[in-house]
Amino acid sequence: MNRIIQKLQEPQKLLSIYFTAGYPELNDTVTIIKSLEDNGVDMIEIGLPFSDPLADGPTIQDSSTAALKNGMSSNLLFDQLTNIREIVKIPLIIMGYFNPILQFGVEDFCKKCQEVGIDGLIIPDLPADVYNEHYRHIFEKYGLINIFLITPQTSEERVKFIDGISNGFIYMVSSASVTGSQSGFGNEQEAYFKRIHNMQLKNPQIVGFGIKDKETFTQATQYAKGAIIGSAFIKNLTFNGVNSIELFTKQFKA
Amino acid sequence: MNRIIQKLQEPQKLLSIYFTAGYPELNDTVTIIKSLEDNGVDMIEIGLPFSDPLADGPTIQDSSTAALKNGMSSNLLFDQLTNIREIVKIPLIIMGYFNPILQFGVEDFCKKCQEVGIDGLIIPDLPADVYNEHYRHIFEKYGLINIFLITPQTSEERVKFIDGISNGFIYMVSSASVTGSQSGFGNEQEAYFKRIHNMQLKNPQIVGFGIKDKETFTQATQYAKGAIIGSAFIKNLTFNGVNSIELFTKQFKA
Amino acid sequence: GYYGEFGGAYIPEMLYPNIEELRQNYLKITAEPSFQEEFHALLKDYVGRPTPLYYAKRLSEKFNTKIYLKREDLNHTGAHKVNNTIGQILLAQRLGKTRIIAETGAGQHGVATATVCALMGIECVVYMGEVDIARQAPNVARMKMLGAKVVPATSGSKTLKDATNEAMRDWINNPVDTHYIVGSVVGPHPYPDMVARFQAVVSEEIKWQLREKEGRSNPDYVMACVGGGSNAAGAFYHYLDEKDVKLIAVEAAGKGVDTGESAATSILGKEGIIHGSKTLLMQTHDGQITEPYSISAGLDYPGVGPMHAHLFKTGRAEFIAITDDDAMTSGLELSQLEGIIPAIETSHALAVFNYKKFKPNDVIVINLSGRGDKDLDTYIKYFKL
Amino acid sequence: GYYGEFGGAYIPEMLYPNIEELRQNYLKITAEPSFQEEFHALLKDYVGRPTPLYYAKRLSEKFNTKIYLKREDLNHTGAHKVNNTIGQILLAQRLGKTRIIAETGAGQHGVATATVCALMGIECVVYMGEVDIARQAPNVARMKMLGAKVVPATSGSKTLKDATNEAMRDWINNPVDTHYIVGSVVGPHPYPDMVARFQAVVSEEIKWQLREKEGRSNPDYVMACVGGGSNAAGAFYHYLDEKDVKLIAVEAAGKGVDTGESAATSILGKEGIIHGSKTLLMQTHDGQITEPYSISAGLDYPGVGPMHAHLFKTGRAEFIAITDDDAMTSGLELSQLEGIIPAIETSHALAVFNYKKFKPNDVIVINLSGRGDKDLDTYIKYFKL
Repeated sequence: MNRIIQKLQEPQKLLSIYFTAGYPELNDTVTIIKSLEDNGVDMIEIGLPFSDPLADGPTIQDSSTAALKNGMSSNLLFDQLTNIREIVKIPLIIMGYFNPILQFGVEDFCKKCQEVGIDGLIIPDLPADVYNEHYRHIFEKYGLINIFLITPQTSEERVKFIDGISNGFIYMVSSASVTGSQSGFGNEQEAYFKRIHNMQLKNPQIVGFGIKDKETFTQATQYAKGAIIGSAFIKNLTFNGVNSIELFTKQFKA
Repeated sequence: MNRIIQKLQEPQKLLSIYFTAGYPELNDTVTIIKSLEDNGVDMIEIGLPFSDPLADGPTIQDSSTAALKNGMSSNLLFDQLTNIREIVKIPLIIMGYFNPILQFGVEDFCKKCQEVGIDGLIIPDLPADVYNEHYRHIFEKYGLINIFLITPQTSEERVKFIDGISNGFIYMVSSASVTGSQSGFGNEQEAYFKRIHNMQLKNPQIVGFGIKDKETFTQATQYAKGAIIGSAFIKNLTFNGVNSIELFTKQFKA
Repeated sequence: GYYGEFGGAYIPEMLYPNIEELRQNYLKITAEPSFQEEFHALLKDYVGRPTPLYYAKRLSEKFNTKIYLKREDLNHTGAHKVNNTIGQILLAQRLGKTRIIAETGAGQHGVATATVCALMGIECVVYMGEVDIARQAPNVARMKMLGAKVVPATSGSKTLKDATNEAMRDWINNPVDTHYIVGSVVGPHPYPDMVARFQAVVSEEIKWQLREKEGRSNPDYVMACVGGGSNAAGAFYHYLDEKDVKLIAVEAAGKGVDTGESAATSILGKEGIIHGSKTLLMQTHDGQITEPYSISAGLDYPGVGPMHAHLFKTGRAEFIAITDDDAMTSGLELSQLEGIIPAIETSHALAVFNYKKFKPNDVIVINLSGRGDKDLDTYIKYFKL
Repeated sequence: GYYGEFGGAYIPEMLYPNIEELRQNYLKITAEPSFQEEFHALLKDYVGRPTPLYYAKRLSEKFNTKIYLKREDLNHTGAHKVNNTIGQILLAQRLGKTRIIAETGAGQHGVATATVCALMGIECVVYMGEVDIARQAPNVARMKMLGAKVVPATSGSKTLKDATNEAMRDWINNPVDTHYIVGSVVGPHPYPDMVARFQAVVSEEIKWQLREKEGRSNPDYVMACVGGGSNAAGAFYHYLDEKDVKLIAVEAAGKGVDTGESAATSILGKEGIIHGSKTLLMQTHDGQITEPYSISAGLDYPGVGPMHAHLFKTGRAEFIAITDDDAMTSGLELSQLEGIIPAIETSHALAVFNYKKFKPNDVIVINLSGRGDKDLDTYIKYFKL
């Protein structure tokens, strides 16, 4: 069974962390993944950096730019992850834009993911419809779960469509925004979380965008299965380095 | 009899000098006039400075600008000339643009000229036709001779017209140019001088523009009654001062 | 050659043959069918005429009246000036001229002249005051791109007046092969009449355009800024004898009519001679021509065309003087209400709405004589954008 | 939403509602008679259309063929860009949007957007790379005069690509009240199709104008420069299915196609996704989008519209790459032969005459996409004028 599906069956609210591969240093990838697992994180999104990450705010953009400058590439990432499953057990997801994957070859990319033990993909600019029509069979062939986003503006009809083609969890974007733009959640977000919760979708939801501390994590997971922390984690890496991961993650487990 | 007409009856080729009133110093006017007469000059054009002397080259323009800056004006010039006829006998002509004269009042201006002993006027931008129609009677009332210009481009018909309304001499512009632009006379000028000479006009011609030394003076007066020196004289004043007039005029009398 | 007591040709004899050649030929040549055909073909295919008559909805709402803008800013080179240079270059060709000279202040006429000279492959020399060359660098660059020679006028105040003197001196020195393309309705006859006729296409178009839009060819008001006066001459031309059309000429008050830094020639000027024409001009008691001031390099001319002097004297046109500050504010206002950045010259005409009340049903046509791209530096500095 | 294999809408889910709203409404709204009426009235009275189709006599003589210039430089704001912004602002109004965003490179699209926003009284934010803001100061000033807010894009190379990313991020953050006016035939469907339809007025006019002049509406060639490709899309549009009309798309070779400093996307690009569209784009082996180079700020875009990718792939259009040097020389040549200073973008198209031989009776229409005033600094420095 896919590790993501296994993980989603565990009772606790899931803490998921995003980081950009190749940042702060080119070869931090394995160290960060290991440290996140050691500190009780439930799931990891490994960001494949892209030159033009248009759904991301400045923090993740800057980390992507730095990672590319450091020399990160799809091939190098797979090299770094070659033996990752010998030391890490939690679900690993690659999050990246579609063009680098397209250039790698979608099937080759998926095959590589399976080989190194990646469990799923988040490709923000691969629309659900295009995926469903052209790429779903490839993902399924290699046992990969593709994860789709929904936002407060996503219509009920489309949420249902996305739920229908999803087979892991739904990435619930907390508000209309790029990554890293929010400062806490208000009534609007709560209403949205509740609305989606009440739709009783077949896939659980994990909230992303705007989670930066224990408070927002708790708010986000009141109705959802878990939450993803991205920009806040990258900021912490930037200012406090790889060794601070323990301290950063501890706050969410308290 | 008007002094200009008297002078024109003398046998010699006439040396006429132009200077700008108020230049180099505001009160040089009388000094310069006296000195020119003392040094054998036959006739003097006193330039009434104007802000926009569009028929003049840089030398006379600059002297006009300086003179205005020094404070020269129509009234002041007449003041300076009040007793000029007590010390000077040769013909005196005021050369100026039409606008200052118009502002003074054409009749007032002519009356003043008569009072101080001016014999004639050269107003480059008062066309012969307009003069003939509107102002001739005023000039004649005050015994002033108005002097018109002809150029190499002036048609034979128009030369005759101008000769017809003139009653002193014709100012023969040596070439199509503003003042001070020529460097010696060529075949073209000689042909022109000759052509006009052969027309046997009732008024003698005095050549202006481009006369700067003995050689050009001789060339200019081969067929004409005399010549006017302007820019070359101003330049001499600028570099050598009022005291150099004797030396400057001597070359033409050699 | 006269408008009432104004006009004429007060020129040195050295210019007589040139002016006389023009005077004798301009009506004959411009009436020839081949001239008319070529002139109108170029206005259409090259200049981009007819220029629109645009109903300025938001501006009209703001001042509760009906305002149309005649869009001379959309002409090739960005102002009405080119209507005249097209006409004169065709005339010059037919007179066998092989060299063109022109004066320019802000550079619009210089660019329009350099443009038609490039179009016809004729040598072009533009005189421009040294001061103006420094402050109108983009237009100097345009002229050079177009292959024209830009000669600095270094005499006097080194601005438009002096550039005009220099151009006249050049013409005196080159009487046979050279045509002088005067840029406004100034100078000796036949220039004021000739330039006005070439610019008359503006009001010719307004007539049929307004009929299309309002069902009548006569507006209640035609309004235009006046420096030398060519854009106003064009906008007024076909309305001069239409008594129901009120004409408003807007001059530059500079820092205020009474401050000594102004270009409101009709109010501050007296009759006199400037650049060969009897007209109103700003001068000292003694008849020396004075330097006008306006923030607009296109309006700081000490004289005004003789047609306008006559319109002023007879009361046929109302003359209004607008300060720098009012003009700048109205220029910004038009930019933000209608998306049109006007030349600062035109901005003076727009400012009249702050001082003169119009009725809701009044139809007012403003000649939007040029675009403001050339004035961006001035706008930016003024508003600290 | 596809041109052959190119096009589509590869957008994050956050943009799905906006794009979907557009997709469902753009054909319906733009087909409404009231839309068509207002669109065409503004093109006529405000923009100044039709723009002339000008027979360039001296240029034709030089290259011994028949060259017509479609004068998009005479549009209000100085380029073809405004055709599209007029269309999109009317669409945005009908969709109830109260805020407009746009990206801009050289600033022409930013100015055209700021202009229509001022015209309609709608808030306007323009994203522009920090580097472009510094080198295109006059257009920044124009936008500010027009009341727009210019926001620097400080990520990546700080040029057009990054400004586009920032505009998309803004749209993600403001999905309900904001319309994004994309400036070229790029981006997710329906933008390429929508922008091409608004620009199609260019070839619509060429057809009847050429019939007036040559007795036939189809030229032998239509030629246009291609950055994103909107001016070429407009010029090609009504000729796409006319097999007797050869289409030539001219790209910027920069310092040379093989120098690593080029923007010749069709030659150097590979299939991929940029700004939501599958098309040809310049990228690393690894799929990172690379920075193109051209002396023209309007052509240095790493992608090309999907329509053009399709025209290239199918061979329907011939693609020619022209270097900086050749373009600059041809820009100066047009200035001095025809009195028209072209935008450097257009100069690339003009340079084709030095490489491709045409027959004396060939009729060639070049889309003169914009005026060169914005490029004066570059021309001046290049030619040391």
